[in-house]
Amino acid sequence: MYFGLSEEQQSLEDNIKKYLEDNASLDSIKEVAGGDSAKSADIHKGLLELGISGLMVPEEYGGLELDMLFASVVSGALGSGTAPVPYAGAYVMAPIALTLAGTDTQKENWLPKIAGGEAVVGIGLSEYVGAREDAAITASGKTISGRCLFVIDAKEADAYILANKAGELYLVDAKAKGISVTDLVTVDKTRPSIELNLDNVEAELLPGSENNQDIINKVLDAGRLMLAADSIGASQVMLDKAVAYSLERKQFGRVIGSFQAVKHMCAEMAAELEPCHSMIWHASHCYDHDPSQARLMACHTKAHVSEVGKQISKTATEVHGGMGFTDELGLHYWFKRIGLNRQLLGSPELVREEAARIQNFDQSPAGGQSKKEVGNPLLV
Amino acid sequence: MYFGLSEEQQSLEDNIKKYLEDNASLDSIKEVAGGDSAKSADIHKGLLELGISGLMVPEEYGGLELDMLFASVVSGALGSGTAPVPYAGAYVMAPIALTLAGTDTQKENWLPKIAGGEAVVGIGLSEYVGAREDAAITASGKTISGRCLFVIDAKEADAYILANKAGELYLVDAKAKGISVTDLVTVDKTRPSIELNLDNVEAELLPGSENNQDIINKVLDAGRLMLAADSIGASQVMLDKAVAYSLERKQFGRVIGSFQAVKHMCAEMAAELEPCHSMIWHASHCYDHDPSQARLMACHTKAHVSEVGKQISKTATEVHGGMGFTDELGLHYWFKRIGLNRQLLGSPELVREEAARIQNFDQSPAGGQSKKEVGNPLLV
Amino acid sequence: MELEYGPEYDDFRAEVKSFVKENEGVNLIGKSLRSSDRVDWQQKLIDHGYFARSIPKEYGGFGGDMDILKTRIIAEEFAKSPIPKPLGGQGIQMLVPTLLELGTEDQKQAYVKPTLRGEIIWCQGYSEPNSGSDLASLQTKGELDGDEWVINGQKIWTSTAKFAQMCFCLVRTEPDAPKHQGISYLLIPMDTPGIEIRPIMQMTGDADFNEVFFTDVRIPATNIVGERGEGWKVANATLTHERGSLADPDVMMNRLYALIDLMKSETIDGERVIDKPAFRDRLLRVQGKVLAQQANALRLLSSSINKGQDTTMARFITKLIGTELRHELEGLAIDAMGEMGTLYEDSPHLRDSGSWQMSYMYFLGLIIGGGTNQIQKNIISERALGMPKEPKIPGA
Amino acid sequence: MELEYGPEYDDFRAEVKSFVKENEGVNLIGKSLRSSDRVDWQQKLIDHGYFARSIPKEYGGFGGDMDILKTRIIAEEFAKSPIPKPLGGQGIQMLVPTLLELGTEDQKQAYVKPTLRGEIIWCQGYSEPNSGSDLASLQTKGELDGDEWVINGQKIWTSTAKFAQMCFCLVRTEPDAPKHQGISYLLIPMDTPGIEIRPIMQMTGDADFNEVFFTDVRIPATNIVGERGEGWKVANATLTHERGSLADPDVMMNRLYALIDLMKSETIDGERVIDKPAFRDRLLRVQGKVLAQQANALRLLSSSINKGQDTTMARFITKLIGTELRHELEGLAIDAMGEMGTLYEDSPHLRDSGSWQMSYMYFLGLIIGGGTNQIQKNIISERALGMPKEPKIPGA
Repeated sequence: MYFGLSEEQQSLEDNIKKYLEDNASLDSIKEVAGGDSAKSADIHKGLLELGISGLMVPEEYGGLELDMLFASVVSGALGSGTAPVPYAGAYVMAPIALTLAGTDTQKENWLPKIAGGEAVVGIGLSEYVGAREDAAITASGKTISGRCLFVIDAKEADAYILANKAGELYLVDAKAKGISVTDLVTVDKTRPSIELNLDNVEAELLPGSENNQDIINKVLDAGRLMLAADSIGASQVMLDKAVAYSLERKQFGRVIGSFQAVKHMCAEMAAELEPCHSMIWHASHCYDHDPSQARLMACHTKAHVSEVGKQISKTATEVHGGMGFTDELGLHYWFKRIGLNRQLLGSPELVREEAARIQNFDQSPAGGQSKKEVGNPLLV
Repeated sequence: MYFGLSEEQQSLEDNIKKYLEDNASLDSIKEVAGGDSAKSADIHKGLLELGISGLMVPEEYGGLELDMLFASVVSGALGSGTAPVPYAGAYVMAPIALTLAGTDTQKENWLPKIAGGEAVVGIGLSEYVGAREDAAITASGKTISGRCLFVIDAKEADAYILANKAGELYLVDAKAKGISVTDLVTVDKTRPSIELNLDNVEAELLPGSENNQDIINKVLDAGRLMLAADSIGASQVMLDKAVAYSLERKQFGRVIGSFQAVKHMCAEMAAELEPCHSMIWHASHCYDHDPSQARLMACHTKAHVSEVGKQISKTATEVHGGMGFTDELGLHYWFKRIGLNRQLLGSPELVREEAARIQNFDQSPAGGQSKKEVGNPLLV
Repeated sequence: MELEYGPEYDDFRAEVKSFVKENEGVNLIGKSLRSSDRVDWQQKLIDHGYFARSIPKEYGGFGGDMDILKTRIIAEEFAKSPIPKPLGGQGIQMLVPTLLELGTEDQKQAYVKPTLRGEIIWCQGYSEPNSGSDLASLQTKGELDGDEWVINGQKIWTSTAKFAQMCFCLVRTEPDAPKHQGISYLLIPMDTPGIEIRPIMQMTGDADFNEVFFTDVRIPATNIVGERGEGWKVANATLTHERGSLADPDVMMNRLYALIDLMKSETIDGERVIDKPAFRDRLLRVQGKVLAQQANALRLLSSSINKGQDTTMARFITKLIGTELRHELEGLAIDAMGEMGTLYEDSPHLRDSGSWQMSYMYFLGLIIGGGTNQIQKNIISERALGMPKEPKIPGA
Repeated sequence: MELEYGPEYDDFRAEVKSFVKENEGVNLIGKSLRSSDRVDWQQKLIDHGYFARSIPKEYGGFGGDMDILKTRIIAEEFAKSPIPKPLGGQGIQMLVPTLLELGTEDQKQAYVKPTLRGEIIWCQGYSEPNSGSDLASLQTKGELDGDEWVINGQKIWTSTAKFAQMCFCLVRTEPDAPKHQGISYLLIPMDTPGIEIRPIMQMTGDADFNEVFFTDVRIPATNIVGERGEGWKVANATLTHERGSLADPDVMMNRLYALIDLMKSETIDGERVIDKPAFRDRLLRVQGKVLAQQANALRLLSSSINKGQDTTMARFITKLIGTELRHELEGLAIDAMGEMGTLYEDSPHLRDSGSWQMSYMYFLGLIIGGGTNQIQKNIISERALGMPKEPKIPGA
């Protein structure tokens, strides 16, 4: 029995963090946020060399065919460094969707390119998760029409995989006729969001997803795990920065980290955050190895981490005092990244409701799925 | 414009607090909790002399006909002293029910006795608020049958006023045939709870309540205000005791109240509690003088105070360390009183849902009842 | 308990209402600060007693009695209309009361009237990079050289520095005195050579604050309020003012109404967010807190009219509770919008001009600014609950 | 990541299962403590290696290797059955490991085996009325008089004092030494003249703890573990043990299942509480926290098997998070029951034997006990985050 990261996973995490420290400094992130797309392309290129695009692609299509824990580890490292690159959609959800539901041709067309870092495939599940503004797509023959909001990793993508309300997945070439792309400006300047409007655009169904919500749910679970991992990575950095700042900053003749109020703020953050690391590992493990728990764990991890992340991004900013509010220190890049992750693929209330449905709370009678405690509840 | 207690209200509060300090010491409360009913009868008698039974009774029936703020002030003082006496039901809700919905005969029979401290009338609204265990009463001709849980102030009462699901109120003589009384043992030993089982018991409808939920709602609002006031009084005492204890108790060579952690725990309690005093005053004022806000304020005050009280009863106990957990210090009498108040006449989630219905959130469109902000939201 | 203001005030309200109605065409958008249109408008408000009401005529005020209810009526009626509001800002809220209490006759003559008329805009030079919570440790130095102060050092969080003509500033003039007794309160013209202003870009994307650098800045020796070394006392009168003003319950209530509207119009799969009970319960929790705050504010209002009401605690908690609650409220709005709640700046589909995200961040700033909420808790525990101050640490 | 225990453990589990099945008729309810039936059962568990597994045979243990997974399997399988569980308590969890590490050969011979067999029950004499969070300030005095310690003073929060034969006790024996260096760890027979026990009635209505008064209590000089003045170090090894044991995630998970069941069976106006979304959302929030705790516990389990996993933080937070979460969970159950949730003791309509109210209060006690959660936050910040200790105050 071993619960934790393998050496390979640990070293992949370390490599990506090291790469980002060296190549995606705060100054670089500020440049990207200011619109320097060459800078983000550079960072993206370096990360591709570290292999981030091939993790989820089967070996027969040139990928590494690793398990979800690898993907989470990478996402956490990217979150730590507020990496301005596509990942959750393009390199995790999209290859999973293609692998699980695509035809051989679809796989051959796209998976090797994804693994090789030659194609970015954006993914749009918002309508399935919970449609805002009545955004919806409808299929008619070989085309689809409608609107998709918050398509993930879709800026400058080569293709999109888009879901309708029933959870069926359509593959659309980004150069197809009838597509218009609108930038959505969010608080998070490290990952662009876009909206697609589609007018009779040629589209291929991923046939495995037809009348089968298991596929989209698997894609969704993976995406939620990635967002959660990203927030955990970002939250850990915010906590670390808060502690470090509190040990430097002096007021009243002492470092502020010697004040019990500040110490307890940091201790509370740590106490909330530490189990999240184990939780994402466990949830990622269940994704591959425990189907009975996989969906429940993915939902709960996304929701729980979102709540913890919200609290930490607030508290860590407070520990920094006025400096936490400035662009100079740049703490807000992590704050906003955690803020966007919270809302993508379902805000906590929605995801918890899904966790309730997964457990059939609405149907099963008392005692149905749970075991009664034996003995004295005070025996701890 | 004057927002606050009048001199009369302030002096009534002071008198009751003084009386309880002198006559309902912690030792007395322990005796009552241990079953000494003579002790509680003594305390009750003294409070009757201070006039607690006649506040809500119209002058023509021998009462003082005061407004709700007086009643809240008294309830707060009783909560401060964990007074082991009937009040919210017997001396506030019951006379209001009789006054608003009773016949002249019913009023003549009961109101003078209530005002004179000669009769205690218990009140049972649980089914109307939210039936547990399917407890319900049904009327048939001149009798009612069924079960009422948590009838307030009903232990040793002379009569009961009981509501059915429709909110109709029935007056039942406690000596009537077919009634069986069962003690419910709760955590709060200062106020007994009972269950009534009724088998074709002779009952009089309070006719004003027939097909008219305004009456029961008015009674319910009053009851909720009393419970909230009681919890505010008890919470204030818990906070005061925590501060006092922290200034006495030494650890690490200093009073624990000099540690920032303890200071901030107390400051947080104070910051949550202080507005509750104003809130209960405002809600009580609205009860009499602003019908458009009365129900909303009563619901919100009950729910909000319940949440604040829960937090304070926990935190104040923590400040007391191990001693907070003992019977010797007796802090738990306040803790448990706040705990019972929280659940009576609707736990917070239920009462908030009622506040939502009062505001027609389920029907009205956006902009319907609310005013849009003018100008910059950051102008503070 | 009497929540009506009474007939005198009903008349006054009617008068204000009619003024507002008569002037609803006035529009100063686009007019530059200190322009004659703005100054004229400001003077008109003073003439009617709708601004600077209790400030003596000789210093440019209306010369009426202090009347909080009238002040409140004016604020309420002006808030209902798009007409230009009376000027605010640190000069009016902090400097003017300070000068009236502690300034020399010359200072009052020189500064109060033009400040009220909007001809002089002030900024505040208190915080320094190394003196935030521990403001009294400030190090910007002032040395008397003949009949001039020579000022060197750096201030931070100076909000209107870019527009201001003057700065009221705390400067260490007695380096050998204990830290609270070595500070003087100086008035510095912002066009004095040696002043450099650098805006601070902040998390909201705006730059509402600045750093201000002083290098051999020379000002007349007479530009001091109070005595040398008494600046801490002088400043403290006005700090009290600032803390009270950070959490207006009317604004909070309006914001709550806007949130309710938002939750009625925002939908998920066509269902209104307000119809989702988990969201609705969060809304109702917030509403309960807002109502509690509103009642607390009524009590404070009452105590400023009626003598003898003890509102020490009620006053000390407003900044802590008000900023936390507002941050919570704005955060709920973002959750209610979900992904759409992350939109910002000039994005398509942006709700309410992005004010929810903006305020969510800005109020985190206010939780920190104006005495962090940790400092507020110290103050509440020490000054309102009577708990001991942090013990002195040797060498600190 | 490998969550399976492997085939060796599958075999072991099968063996334990069959033992449990064979013995499911054993029932010790009503048998007195230290009765031969209980001692025999305890010995049987030791003989099978289901208890005292890694304690050497010479001291009465099973003499096997330390194997956390087997320990866990035993606990899991025993938990599923009503058969009597292995003994717990402070003697077994704290005193035995201490003696094995730091006791003399005579002490090990005298105490370990009978303690494991349940023939000696211990109580812990650490806290004093004036020494709670600041345990090292304890004042119970021990003076050497010839070949005896003479003990005077008072202990508090001594949980099993009424049944115990022995007390392991911290006593100040070197009054002139610095406070951490003046303490010795003594073993006191509870039948020594001069010991008085007074139960402490607590908020739950039970009296799980006692005060113990020592008046000229004389014990042999050899009843000391470690050297004079080293008692603080001796005790600290076992304090670490205690903190880890306060929050078993399996118990938490079972309690969550019980809460889910409760919310499915409890109704309001005939509607199940779990079908009310505001309650359900609270349940799901708690479930998320429990799952996070469970994962944290898996990590700790793993680190006790696999060398080199750094779990400093994961370990330090368990008491803080575990007790707060459990208190929250129990409180939600009470709200779910509403008025019925206030029922207690032997009331009609009582749910689950009143365990929700009982645990709600008891876990508030645990938030306070075993190092208050404020002390836990100090520890987390200082030992896991590397933040400074509270500065020394002069005279303190």
